[in-house]
Amino acid sequence: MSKIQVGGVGVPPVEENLPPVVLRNYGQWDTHEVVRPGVIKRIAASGDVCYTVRTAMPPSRISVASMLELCDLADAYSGGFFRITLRNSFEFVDVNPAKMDELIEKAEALGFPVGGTRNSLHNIMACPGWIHCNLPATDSPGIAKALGDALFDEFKNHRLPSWLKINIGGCANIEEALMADIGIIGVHRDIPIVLEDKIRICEQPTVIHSCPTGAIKPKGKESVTINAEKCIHCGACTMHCEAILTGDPKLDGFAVSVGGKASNTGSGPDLGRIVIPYLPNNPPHWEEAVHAVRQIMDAWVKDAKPDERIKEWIHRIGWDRFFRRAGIKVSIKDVDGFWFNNEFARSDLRFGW
Amino acid sequence: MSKIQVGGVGVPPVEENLPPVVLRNYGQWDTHEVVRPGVIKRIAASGDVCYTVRTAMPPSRISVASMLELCDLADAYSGGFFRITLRNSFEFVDVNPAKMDELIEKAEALGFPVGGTRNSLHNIMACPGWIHCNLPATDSPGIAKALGDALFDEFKNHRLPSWLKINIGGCANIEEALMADIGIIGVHRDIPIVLEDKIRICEQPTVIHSCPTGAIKPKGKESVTINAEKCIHCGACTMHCEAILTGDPKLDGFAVSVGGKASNTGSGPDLGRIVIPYLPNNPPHWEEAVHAVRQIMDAWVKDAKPDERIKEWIHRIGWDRFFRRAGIKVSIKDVDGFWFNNEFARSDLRFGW
Amino acid sequence: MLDENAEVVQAGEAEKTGAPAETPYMDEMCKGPWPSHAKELKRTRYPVMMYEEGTRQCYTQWGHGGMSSVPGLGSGAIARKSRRPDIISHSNLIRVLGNPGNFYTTKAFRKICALTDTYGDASLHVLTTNSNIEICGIMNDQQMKAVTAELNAMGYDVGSAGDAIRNIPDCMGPALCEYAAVDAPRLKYFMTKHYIDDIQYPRFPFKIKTKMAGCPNDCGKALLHGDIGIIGVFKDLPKVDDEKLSAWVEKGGNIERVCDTCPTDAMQWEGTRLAIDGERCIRCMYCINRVPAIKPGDDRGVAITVGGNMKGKYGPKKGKVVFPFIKAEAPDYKELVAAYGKICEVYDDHGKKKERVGDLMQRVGFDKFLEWCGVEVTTMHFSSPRRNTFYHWHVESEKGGTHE
Amino acid sequence: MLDENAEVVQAGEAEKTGAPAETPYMDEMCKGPWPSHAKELKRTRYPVMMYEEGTRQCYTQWGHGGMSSVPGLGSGAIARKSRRPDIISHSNLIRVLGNPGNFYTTKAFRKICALTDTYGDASLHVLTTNSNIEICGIMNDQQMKAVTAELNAMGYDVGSAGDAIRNIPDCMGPALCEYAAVDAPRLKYFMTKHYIDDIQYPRFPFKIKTKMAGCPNDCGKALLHGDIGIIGVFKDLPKVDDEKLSAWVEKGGNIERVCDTCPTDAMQWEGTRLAIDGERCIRCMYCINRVPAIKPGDDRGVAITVGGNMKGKYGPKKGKVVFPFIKAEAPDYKELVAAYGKICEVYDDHGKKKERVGDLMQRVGFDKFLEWCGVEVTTMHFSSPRRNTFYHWHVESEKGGTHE
Ligand code: SRM
Ligand code: SRM
Ligand code: SRM
Ligand code: SRM
Ligand code: SF4
Ligand code: SF4
Ligand code: SF4
Ligand code: SF4
Ligand code: SF4
Ligand code: SF4
Ligand code: SF4
Ligand code: SF4
Repeated sequence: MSKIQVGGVGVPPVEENLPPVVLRNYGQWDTHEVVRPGVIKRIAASGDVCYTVRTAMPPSRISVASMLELCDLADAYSGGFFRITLRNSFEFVDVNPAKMDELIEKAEALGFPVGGTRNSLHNIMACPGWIHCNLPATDSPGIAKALGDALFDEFKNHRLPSWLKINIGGCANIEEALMADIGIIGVHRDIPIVLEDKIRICEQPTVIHSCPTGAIKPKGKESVTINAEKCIHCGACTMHCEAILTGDPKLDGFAVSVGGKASNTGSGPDLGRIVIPYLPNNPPHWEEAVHAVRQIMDAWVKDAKPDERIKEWIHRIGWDRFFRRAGIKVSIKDVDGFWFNNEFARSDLRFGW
Repeated sequence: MSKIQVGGVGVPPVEENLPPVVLRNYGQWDTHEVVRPGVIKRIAASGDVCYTVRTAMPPSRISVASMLELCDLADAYSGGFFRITLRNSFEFVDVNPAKMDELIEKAEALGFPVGGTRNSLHNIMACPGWIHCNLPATDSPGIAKALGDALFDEFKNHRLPSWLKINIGGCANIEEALMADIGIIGVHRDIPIVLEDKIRICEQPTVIHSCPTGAIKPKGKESVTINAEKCIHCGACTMHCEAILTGDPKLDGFAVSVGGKASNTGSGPDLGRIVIPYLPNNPPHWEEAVHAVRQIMDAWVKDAKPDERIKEWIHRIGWDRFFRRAGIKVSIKDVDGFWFNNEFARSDLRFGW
Repeated sequence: MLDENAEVVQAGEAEKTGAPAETPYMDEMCKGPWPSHAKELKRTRYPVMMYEEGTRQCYTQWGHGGMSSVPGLGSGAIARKSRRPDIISHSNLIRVLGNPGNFYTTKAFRKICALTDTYGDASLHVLTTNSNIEICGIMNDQQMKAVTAELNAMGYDVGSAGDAIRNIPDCMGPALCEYAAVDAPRLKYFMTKHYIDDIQYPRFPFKIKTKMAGCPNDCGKALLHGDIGIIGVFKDLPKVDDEKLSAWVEKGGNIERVCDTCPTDAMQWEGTRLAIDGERCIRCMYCINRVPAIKPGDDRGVAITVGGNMKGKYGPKKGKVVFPFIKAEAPDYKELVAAYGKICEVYDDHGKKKERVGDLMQRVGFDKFLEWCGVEVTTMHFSSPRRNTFYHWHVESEKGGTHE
Repeated sequence: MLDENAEVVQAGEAEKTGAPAETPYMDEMCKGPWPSHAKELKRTRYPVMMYEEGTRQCYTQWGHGGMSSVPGLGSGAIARKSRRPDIISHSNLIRVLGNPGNFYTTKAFRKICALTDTYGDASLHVLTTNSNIEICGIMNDQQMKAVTAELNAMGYDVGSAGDAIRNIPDCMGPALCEYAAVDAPRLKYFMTKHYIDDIQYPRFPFKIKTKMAGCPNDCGKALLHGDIGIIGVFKDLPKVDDEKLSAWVEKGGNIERVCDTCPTDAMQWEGTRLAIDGERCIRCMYCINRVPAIKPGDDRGVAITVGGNMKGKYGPKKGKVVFPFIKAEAPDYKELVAAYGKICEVYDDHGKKKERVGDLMQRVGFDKFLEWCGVEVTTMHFSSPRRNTFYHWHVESEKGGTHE
């Protein structure tokens, strides 16, 4: 076995993984066209053309067996070249258009649906959740699967007003969700549990310091107590101390956010806002999650102008009407009560009764 | 001498101070018209009419002698009725239009110019400053007088794009300034001085607690020291302890803000923003203050759409262009570094190069 | 409490004692067309060398001050020491609560002038930013009491200093203004009577400034700088008189421009009829301000905002909507008093010493504050829902659960 | 460090020992058209009862975890304990730094698959949110080292865990995209090589996530959730090819709608010519995205944002512009490295343990942070100038002055 290199290898050069047409026209692409859902045709200044074909991917985990099947397809249809997009879609790069239908058919037969471009549901992002993490309040992969099934037609068609991106995080750590048009974020509602017999193994001052609200107080020299009044269920302590576990799972669940957007177009980038503070976990079909997403999506589809993302739609109609149209009940849990609450309270009387 | 009443008297009934036409048409006013700068004609549903005549007032203090002269005029021209507006203008209420010119002539002869309505400079608000307060970093009345003289024609004419309201505060306490189109706020730049021989008279813990940045630390049991690195020159300690004085007056001066607005129209209410962090005190003519206000006003007059207040103008053109057009230099002192700095940093790439 | 035998050195007197009483700075400020405070001061017994020296040194000559508690008197006295005993030892003032709508008669005001001349230095502060009149240059407690007694006799009162409910300024409201959605002057009268003890006897963690305005134009700037703001609002749509509107358009009224400028694009001029889209209009007052044929709607009440202040612990903050719509109905203003009282109570119970109510909200969280006020939250309470998932959940069993 | 002799109880194995290995929840999740993680897991040696039980109990069965320091190995190992020793004792994974632009060849990927099958449980995480590939189910340090050595041999590397500079994801950039204002994939290659030690050896107060995107469309969401975001920008105006544009309009392109939707109203279609008002345009990309005849300008560079993170101490925060425009020029990217290095240094010097850089900024003030970075402030640094007058003035004589 060869030795571990010190100093580090880094990553392979860019050129190593590009098909010839891409290398030849690097930086010279002129226009693109989404010829059908999942298939993008790119035209270079030279006249060269490059087709990519995008498929959805299973949330969080894929087997070596499936990856090898995808590799087989890539060898047959895209010269052995592919990429993984920033939303974890799989993309065959430089597909021969004559063999396009064949590729799509074969990919879908393997369980990899083609779609997720432009005004469709894009691939759903989800963290490992109950598959591999100790912190989740909900199961991101399970919800992703349930939503993907329920909204499958939207992935395969370009019939939404604009694109719809859904991200899911098992707890408040990742909140990738807040960057999506619709997001789902795991929410703990119990205070964490202190394992009295194990607490000695962690550094007490570090644990106490980790809490953003000062809810953790020392209990003697070796343990700690958690003040339920002060705890905001952020999970920082469970991350920093092995002897503190997330609390009662019966109180776990998830929140739903809307309106994240990264691009500088329109009203610019912003993080989403939480509009449903809590829904219960309900595997394996996650009816509540599916219902909530549909509720929001349907209101948007009905109401949006062409090309209008959820953020821009809400920006135009205002939150008063968003809640009414999406049929979501408002509660005190919509009110920010933490550090930045000054930004979110209403400081005008421009009411949309 | 009669006894002080316990339980309190409150204020006189509304009706006691209203001219008959106002009492008769209370709540029945239908429209109004600003017939000339300073003169508002109000028409009631009944057809009744009520003219008011508005004059500027000296900043902060007026002599009994002058007030009695104004009372004489009110007796002669408005049946003994007047009001003081929320910007401290003097208003004759229910003036006979036939005698309007005469009243205006006499008021102006006494030194009370008539104007300050609609698209003009309104009466200038100023706190007592060096006349009566121990905290000022600048002299609000002096600056108000200098600005009033310099912009006098704007008070007497309706030729600005919209109204122009200027408020002045001697220190950060009042910041009435932040609610005005253009504001001037006294700024201390030295750390406060601790009078070692007197410090015992105040409650040490209260003084320490008063500091928002924890800059004050105990020095023994009876005195305190101030950390220059931490002090933000807010003056809270000088307010709460008699033995702490504002620092070196040679470092005092004022900041200039723009864009305050209270009304819910247009883009809604907001506090102003500080665009010139410091200018030196320079009585009695305050050239720097006059220059700064002119700079901003001229850019606005040149650029604004009809009816567009300074806030709305900046809202439309953005801060990049505001600074360019007003010819104001940007510096690190424009960047918020205190509690709410998260609200003011730029979180997009929508640059107006 | 206050030095009763203070010596006053006037510019004039200094002259008598041989020292030159020149006031070159003030003389300069007496010139020019704008009303001059320097000229005014010179018409009084105010110790002008205090201001002249302040201006010359660019440094106030006045010393520590603030609310002074004169036994038997409410909170209306402000004491002020001097740093220049060679000019004057001190100079106090008294705050006279402003009249409803700030309407005055010369008859009453002449009386106030006379009191100022008798007991003060013949200078007045008309008006403070909180709509009080200040009678300045009073030198001792007895004079303060005398002024107060005489004011009381004429139906006026003093107050509005210290950690009390301060004077409650209002706009002229329906007395003169066609836009008023609430009768601000009558409300001011009621509130002052109702809360007079809290106005005169400071008992709160810090001051409470209550500001009022008759409509969302907010001439009182109540939302921006009221610890508590009370502002007239209407819930239904602006009322359009189409006939009057057509006449106005006929006479050259530019209705298209108004439609264009409506911030929510809610208006559509259909030639003879103006349609306002109820799903868009945010009752911002803009069209009402521009077009005489459009008036505030009929479903009227007040919004109550909390937490505006300019310095506090964290710097300038706007007020936040706590009660978006409640009725304000004479004679007892029951709903309003309940809401207002609740806010004061919450502040009293939870505020720390010298903590403004807006800072309390910032410290404990806006949600907590709303909860304490017993408010049912609506979209009217936020500019946007929250961004973080952190929340003080309090579910019954939230005590550290058990696991399978 | 890790338990090298762990026992693995598989669904299959449980069956062998007599216990029923039914997975009704996972079976349900194997149905339906969307790709199924349950189906995938079942094709591997992942201990499926861990997930099945998690789903049944609505509670993870996994225990504490996080970066594991394997002697001699960089920061790429994540250890994970189990709460169910009856199923499995633990299960670790290794993070493989993602390729520039996330382009792969089947040749290399087949190798990665083989490694996963040999040393792991035959399950992969493709791709993490930070664009790494995770090789999952590795049971001991030796296997970790073996995987790493083989990856190195093929030119790949591991890293991106712990308090290090994490993997630096990028978009496809000019490799496939017509909008790229910076060559993101080549920059990724350069940055990874240049900072490899900091990627592999954690030495910062907390993690540093650097995210890149080729243009202000920000497919990398770099501004929102990058501790440091590096985003291609252009300073001059969008370039319009009027001829091509006319042709596009001819073919039905709706240029009026694009002009209408421009957020600053900067565009005017004059029949044969498109005028863009340089005083209005904010380079938002909208028109470029919609009209093939409009391209990013030629004066290109990158903006660097700092402080985006999703939890931290204060909750979700967007990044803030620290360097609005700097050149990013091969081969040494001098300006960029200087700026990036400065940010890391400031963070390293001032950040507290487990404090993200965005929280540091919030704690010390954005102005202070800019000062430390040696940045000259422009309007590009704020969404609005500050509202409060409080400022840490440091004037020469600021030491407690003297008075006349
Ligand atoms: C492949 C990918 C980049 C990569 O290196 O992996 C990519 C590719 C393209 N993006 Fe993107 N974007 C990709 C993730 C993103 C993301 C990140 C995300 O979704 O998590 C964003 C920011 C998301 C956001 O704002 O919420 C993003 C914001 C954009 C925008 C701005 C859209 C807007 O709201 O204004 C454009 C421009 C447009 O489409 O008008 C754009 C445009 C494009 C174009 C048209 C660029 C081009 O010339 O090829 C590409 C095809 C878009 C499509 O899917 O129809 N791309 N793009 C990513 C595909 C993800 C996927 O699998 O679906
Ligand atoms: C795999 C991944 C989720 C995914 O499905 O993509 C992930 C997985 C974990 N994250 Fe993460 N994070 C991942 C992206 C993120 C992101 C999104 C991103 O990077 O764009 C965030 C939010 C952005 C941010 O950084 O703010 C994120 C914020 C966190 C945090 C919160 C840190 C904080 O500010 O307090 C933690 C907790 C910690 O580090 O203390 C965390 C911790 C963890 C741990 C290590 C929890 C643990 O120690 O048990 C998770 C390991 C799960 C496992 O064993 O499989 N993860 N984590 C991502 C790996 C990225 C990578 O390749 O390096
Ligand atoms: C008399 C006074 C109320 C009082 O009880 O004292 C008053 C009276 C009127 N205000 Fe006001 N406002 C008065 C202070 C204010 C203030 C407070 C201030 O200036 O400090 C504001 C909030 C300021 C702000 O937003 O910065 C104010 C915001 C308005 C508005 C909203 C303007 C806007 O920007 O949209 C209107 C409506 C309009 O004019 O279009 C308005 C309209 C009016 C009308 C037209 C109402 C009416 O029907 O009579 C009155 C005549 C305006 C004029 O001056 O031309 N009034 N008005 C105050 C006169 C102050 C003065 O001496 O100049
Ligand atoms: C007279 C007046 C200025 C004016 O020209 O109008 C004034 C004068 C003083 N203010 Fe004020 N404030 C006055 C309105 C304001 C306002 C504006 C307003 O009410 O609309 C503010 C800002 C709004 C707010 O409350 O936030 C204001 C915020 C302060 C503060 C800051 C309080 C804080 O939040 O920390 C102080 C300091 C304190 O009270 O500790 C202060 C303290 C003072 C003192 C008492 C300073 C002192 O103790 O030496 C000043 C007395 C000066 C004097 O002797 O003549 N004054 N003060 C106003 C009297 C109002 C009244 O009738 O009650
Ligand atoms: S988001 Fe939470 S549950 Fe999901 S992987 Fe990260 S730490 Fe685990
Ligand atoms: S979950 Fe968060 S708020 Fe609660 S005790 Fe732990 S660290 Fe503190
Ligand atoms: S603003 Fe400052 S200087 Fe002016 S009166 Fe108030 S405390 Fe005094
Ligand atoms: S001026 Fe303000 S910041 Fe400075 S020491 Fe006094 S209270 Fe603290
Ligand atoms: S606040 Fe409204 S009601 Fe009161 S004076 Fe102003 S416009 Fe009239
Ligand atoms: S009140 Fe304001 S939002 Fe409503 S129609 Fe009139 S201008 Fe438009
Ligand atoms: S960020 Fe810009 S350059 Fe990169 S893929 Fe997206 S659109 Fe293209
Ligand atoms: S880049 Fe954006 S702001 Fe500039 S012209 Fe195009 S659409 Fe308008």
